[in-house]
Amino acid sequence: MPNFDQQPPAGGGAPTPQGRGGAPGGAPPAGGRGAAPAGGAAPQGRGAAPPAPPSALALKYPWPAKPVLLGTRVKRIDGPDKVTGRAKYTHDINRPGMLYGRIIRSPLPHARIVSIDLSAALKAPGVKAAYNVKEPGAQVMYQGDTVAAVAADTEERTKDAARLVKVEYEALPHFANEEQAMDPDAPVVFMGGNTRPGTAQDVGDIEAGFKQSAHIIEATYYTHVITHVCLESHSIVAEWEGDKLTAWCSTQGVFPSQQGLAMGLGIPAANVRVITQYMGGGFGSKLQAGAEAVIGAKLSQMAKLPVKLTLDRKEEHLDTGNRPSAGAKVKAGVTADGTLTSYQADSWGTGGAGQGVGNLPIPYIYTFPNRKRTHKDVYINSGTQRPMRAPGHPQACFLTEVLMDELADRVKMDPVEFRIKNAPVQVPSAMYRTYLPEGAKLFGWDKRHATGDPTPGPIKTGFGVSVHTWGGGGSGTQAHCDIMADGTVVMKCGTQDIGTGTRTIVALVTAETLGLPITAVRAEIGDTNYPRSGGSGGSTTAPSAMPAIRLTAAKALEALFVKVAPTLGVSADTLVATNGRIHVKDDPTKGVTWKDACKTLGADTISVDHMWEAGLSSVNSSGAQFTEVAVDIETGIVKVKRILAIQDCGLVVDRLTCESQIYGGVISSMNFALYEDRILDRVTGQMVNPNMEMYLLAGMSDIPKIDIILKDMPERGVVGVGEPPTVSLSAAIANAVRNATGAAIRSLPLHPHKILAAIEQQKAGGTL
Amino acid sequence: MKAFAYVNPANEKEAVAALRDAGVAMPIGGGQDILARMKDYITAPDRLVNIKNALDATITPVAGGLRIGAAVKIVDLAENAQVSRLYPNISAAAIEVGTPQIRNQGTVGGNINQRPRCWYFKNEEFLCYKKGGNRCFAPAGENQYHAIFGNDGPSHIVHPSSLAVPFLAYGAKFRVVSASGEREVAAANFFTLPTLQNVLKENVLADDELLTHVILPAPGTARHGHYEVRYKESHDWPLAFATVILKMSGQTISSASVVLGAVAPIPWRSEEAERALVGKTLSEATAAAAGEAAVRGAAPLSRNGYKVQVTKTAVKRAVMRAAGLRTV
Amino acid sequence: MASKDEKPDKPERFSVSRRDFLKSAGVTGIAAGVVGGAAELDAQTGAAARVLGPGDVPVQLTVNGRRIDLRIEPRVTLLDAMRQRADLTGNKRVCDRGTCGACTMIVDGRSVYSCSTLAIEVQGKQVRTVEGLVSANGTMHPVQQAFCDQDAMMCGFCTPGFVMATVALLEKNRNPTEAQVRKGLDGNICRCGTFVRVLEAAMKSRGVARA
Amino acid sequence: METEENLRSTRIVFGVHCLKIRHKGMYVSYEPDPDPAVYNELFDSGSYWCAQTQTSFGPDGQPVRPDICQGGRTCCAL
Repeated sequence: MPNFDQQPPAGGGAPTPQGRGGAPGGAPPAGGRGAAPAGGAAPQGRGAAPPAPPSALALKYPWPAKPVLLGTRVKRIDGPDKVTGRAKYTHDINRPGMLYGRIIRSPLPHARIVSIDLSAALKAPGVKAAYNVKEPGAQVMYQGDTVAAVAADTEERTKDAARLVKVEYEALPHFANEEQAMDPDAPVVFMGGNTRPGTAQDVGDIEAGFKQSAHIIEATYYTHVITHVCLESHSIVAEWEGDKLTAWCSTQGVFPSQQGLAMGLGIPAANVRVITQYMGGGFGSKLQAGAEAVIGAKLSQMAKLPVKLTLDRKEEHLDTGNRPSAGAKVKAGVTADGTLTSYQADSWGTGGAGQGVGNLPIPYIYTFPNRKRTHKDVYINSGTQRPMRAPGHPQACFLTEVLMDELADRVKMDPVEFRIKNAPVQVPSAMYRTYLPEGAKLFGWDKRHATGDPTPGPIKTGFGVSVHTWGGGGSGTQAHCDIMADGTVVMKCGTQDIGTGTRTIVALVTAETLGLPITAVRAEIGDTNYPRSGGSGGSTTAPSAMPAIRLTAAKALEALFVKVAPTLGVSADTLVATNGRIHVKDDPTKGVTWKDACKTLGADTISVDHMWEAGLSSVNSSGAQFTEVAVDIETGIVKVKRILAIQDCGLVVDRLTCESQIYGGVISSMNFALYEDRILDRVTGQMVNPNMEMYLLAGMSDIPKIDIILKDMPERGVVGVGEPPTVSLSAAIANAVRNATGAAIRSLPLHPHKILAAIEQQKAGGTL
Repeated sequence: MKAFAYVNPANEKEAVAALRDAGVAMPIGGGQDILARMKDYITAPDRLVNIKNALDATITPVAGGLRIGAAVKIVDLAENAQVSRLYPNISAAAIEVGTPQIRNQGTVGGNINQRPRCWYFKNEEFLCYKKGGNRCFAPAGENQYHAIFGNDGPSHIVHPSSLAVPFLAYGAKFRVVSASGEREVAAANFFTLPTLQNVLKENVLADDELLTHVILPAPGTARHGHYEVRYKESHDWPLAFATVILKMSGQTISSASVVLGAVAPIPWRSEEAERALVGKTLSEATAAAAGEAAVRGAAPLSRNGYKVQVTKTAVKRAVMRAAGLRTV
Repeated sequence: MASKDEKPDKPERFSVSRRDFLKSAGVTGIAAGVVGGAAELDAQTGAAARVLGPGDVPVQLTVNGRRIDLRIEPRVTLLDAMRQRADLTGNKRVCDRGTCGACTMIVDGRSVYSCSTLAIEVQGKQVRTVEGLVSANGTMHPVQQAFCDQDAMMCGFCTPGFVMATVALLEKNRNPTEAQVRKGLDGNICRCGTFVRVLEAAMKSRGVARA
Repeated sequence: METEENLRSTRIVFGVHCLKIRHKGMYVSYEPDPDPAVYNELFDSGSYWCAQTQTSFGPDGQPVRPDICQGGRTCCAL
């Protein structure tokens, strides 16, 4: 697990054949990193470690050339448990004597706590524990900041008791938006200042580039804040036995949560067991244990009874993270023949109280030889951001891809052609020069009209396109495989299934490797008692876990071969496992069934451990998304009519669940573009839509036709795909709206008021 | 949700009696609005009186019109053949209410009497006029979904009921009962623009009164058009909508009823639009003129100016639908 | 801190006394003390309906054809009664305000948001939860099978609600059009984005045998 | 070592930053990229939290970020 920079990299790197071509934010293979530190000096700390040589096992067990299960459409093995309600999520765990916990939170965006009075709550019926999370004198920095906590025997009584906690606040100045925080006259609310410069870049000579430019666009682009809205709210069921804690957590990482609980409670990590068998939605906010988990565990410790603490929907919106805003005032140039010249941007963004937007890889993807950039993180009094599905990329993609369409118009080039001309070098992880023309053909891009639908009537249609990249490599995961004398196979790995199908692909790869049907394998995951794995974030789960599973299964199989070989009178290295049998490689008749093979174990069990090795996974993926929209210019309503998503992710493990992730990413991007919006009252700083009624999300009638072209690149090994497909559709939609209406669309979400205003502005003189 | 006592009366008499309580007693119909408010501590009754078993849940023909019980489920209203034959705009509004689950639970009476959807009203932190406070947060705040008509204040909510709008347009009367008797109130007189005196409510219903029936007069021969502009097609509240009923004399519009929804603190009758229609023949130009007329008196807040355009379009398209013209 | 063009609120001591908020809903009288358990209304009202609660009262439900006896407060929702008192945790609580559909159950043949239904109000009605769709011999309902076949789920948290909404839709209309299926499932939200496959599963389930 | 670059960079450097600062990159299993710019870009979501408080504020109530979690605060563990 990579940690501090001075630690040597674990496992070493196995460069993919094309190197790091598709790294976000710049032009591969050399230079052009979007946010490389200024000055070009080699950053200190981590050095490039030589890649560890693959082991003999890894050399012997690459991904099979003719797989039986890999890349096919294998049904989710836990599907029946999910559709019948048998699957037990953290919310569903009910323990004997269990209490319900609740957090008392600040209604104000910034205040000093004058006093907290728990006495009435402690006397309320059923209450077993209550404590101050913050002490009087401390500040609350955002609406929803934690103040106190209480636990009682029923949820209704817990809520009653929570309302009996009397807290007196002294209101302090607050910022509800970036504009207020950036006001030079604003009081200092945050330590270190209300804003802070971020990574800058200065490459080439932008002035020279602008001089070469035939056209220059100067404009401001902006994306808004959205929240994660995990359907299963952040939650814990905590149960102590002496000084040992068992915690069922709705988490994307059982091990990160184990560490978080241990450090948050001040107890040895070895005393904490975290279990996550089923998890109801995680988009980055559940990579940390979170204060809510620590509070639940503390209440349980105090009450000496199990405690379930599940946040309600309002708490979810207020205090379990968000995707930061991002804006950029941009000046960009292009030559008459459509070559990008210079890109200058002053960007900003807020991740809430004391947190910025993080790295914003602009300009995204494309090669501007001259770039100059400043960035300002802005702090406002809202809940703090947590990583959300491809952090920085949806924002950076929008800020860049909308500009690209505007530049293409200036030089009267088709947006697809313009993108191809300025796309980075074609490598397996940056396939834009292939995907763009292929997608254009499939989508019927030739039917696209020039900017502004010339047809009469209020409904204007338009086409849009956008491209994206993401990392998604892996490392480090460990696994354990047992093969028992009765033929049972158990694969254990401490990874977790956040809905992407991890449990299924753990079983699938094990079965593939052992030549068994998937039903013959039991996959056990989601428990810190199993071998170590990372959190499910950064699209790293499959590329981390699948090599570990493959090699652990192979190691177990080799051990079985050793047992079986003497009974067949052959040497172990001649054996293979296919179709439920173990047999001599070139003579399928000379062998035994799996069950008979396992009988040779007698009283023994094969029990092996192994871990991820380089060579079976790689990093970086690319994709392109096309969309057609209809815009009602009399109401400003945008309807997405159809979408085409082209996506690669290296070796496809399970085509069915892989496609589901791509559908999901696309829909999530559509929500970002059209519907979602965390709205803070500009005066009070309090959120006005902390529910699922006014925080809008698409429903079935809003979902267009979506086609997926999934590129299988088995030679690259496994690459994660959870995040990339969620990056670019929002920009493509904005481009399509612009193509339909002829009006400049430079910020999200595409609310009717914005569309109508853009059309008005365009009519009044235009921005093109 | 605060703990409450529960009463399940079997008839109107028991129901109105049960509403008289030393504490705060409130009726619960389908519960889709009140339970959410209670969970958010916007409303905290000491007693809930279930009126689903006490009130009429049938749709009955009377005098060429219909008498609709307040306990009729919205789904049953939406799917009722008599309603769709006589009052197509009511069917059109009903099928767009909420979601299948909400229509299966929600009642006609509950829809008419639901509380504002305003996000300031619905969040406990904002102690606004409607919660007994002394300010409306909308003018200086996030008012993109607030009123563009009837904006004299003190409150700038839009009335949340989808059904109230066509009920008003069709000249409905509401039958109301209390322990002391019963009365009929025309829909046109039922809803109240906010004043400092009445701002805690949206209509004339007293706390111990129950709305029991919607009585619709015979519709006569008319053309009907209803148009909702929604941001999302799935579950969402309209940005604005219009219901139009036109009586024809040959090719000429002899009388018009135009009522707008989601634009004012009450279902908003547009006499301007009606005047623009009467005496005209049906055409897209007439429809557009009605749309323009409808918004002439609009007084939008800082961030809902776009609703003027949206409302104009809703009126135009509702008229076009009534005329049998393609709307888009 | 308000922006320049708007007058900021004066910083003030903000005491979170909830009482203020409660005196606000257009209601008569002031909050009464705890009302006793089941009792007759007094004679002056002339009516006879019993007052139940606010404390625990007996509530008898029929869920998936089985009788469940509970002692709960009137304020307990059907969803919470099932999840917290009957260990029927298949249907989920997500928005808890009648919007997302994860709690969808079928009551007397119609889909309802069980988070927005009081348990005390479904006495005498037939309640079906997602657990009740599986037949006695363990066979899944065809809609459940279709969801598995089409991978109409990811994290699975919305899935029981979608399954119930689909079953209710198809029991009402055996052969809906795609547009009817869409409208019929508009009361449910999936955050992972499985809509495309839920639609496929629902369309594939048309005309299937009913539970 | 407090170079300007360290202050501006989002990288966390042992000996400079508090040992309790956390970010996403620390908790995902990712093959460390030999190029720190790439590595940090991929996982600099800009979201930092304190391992002790499990929030984006330290035990002293101040924000958690590389530029201010480097000693001088009572809660810093270098």
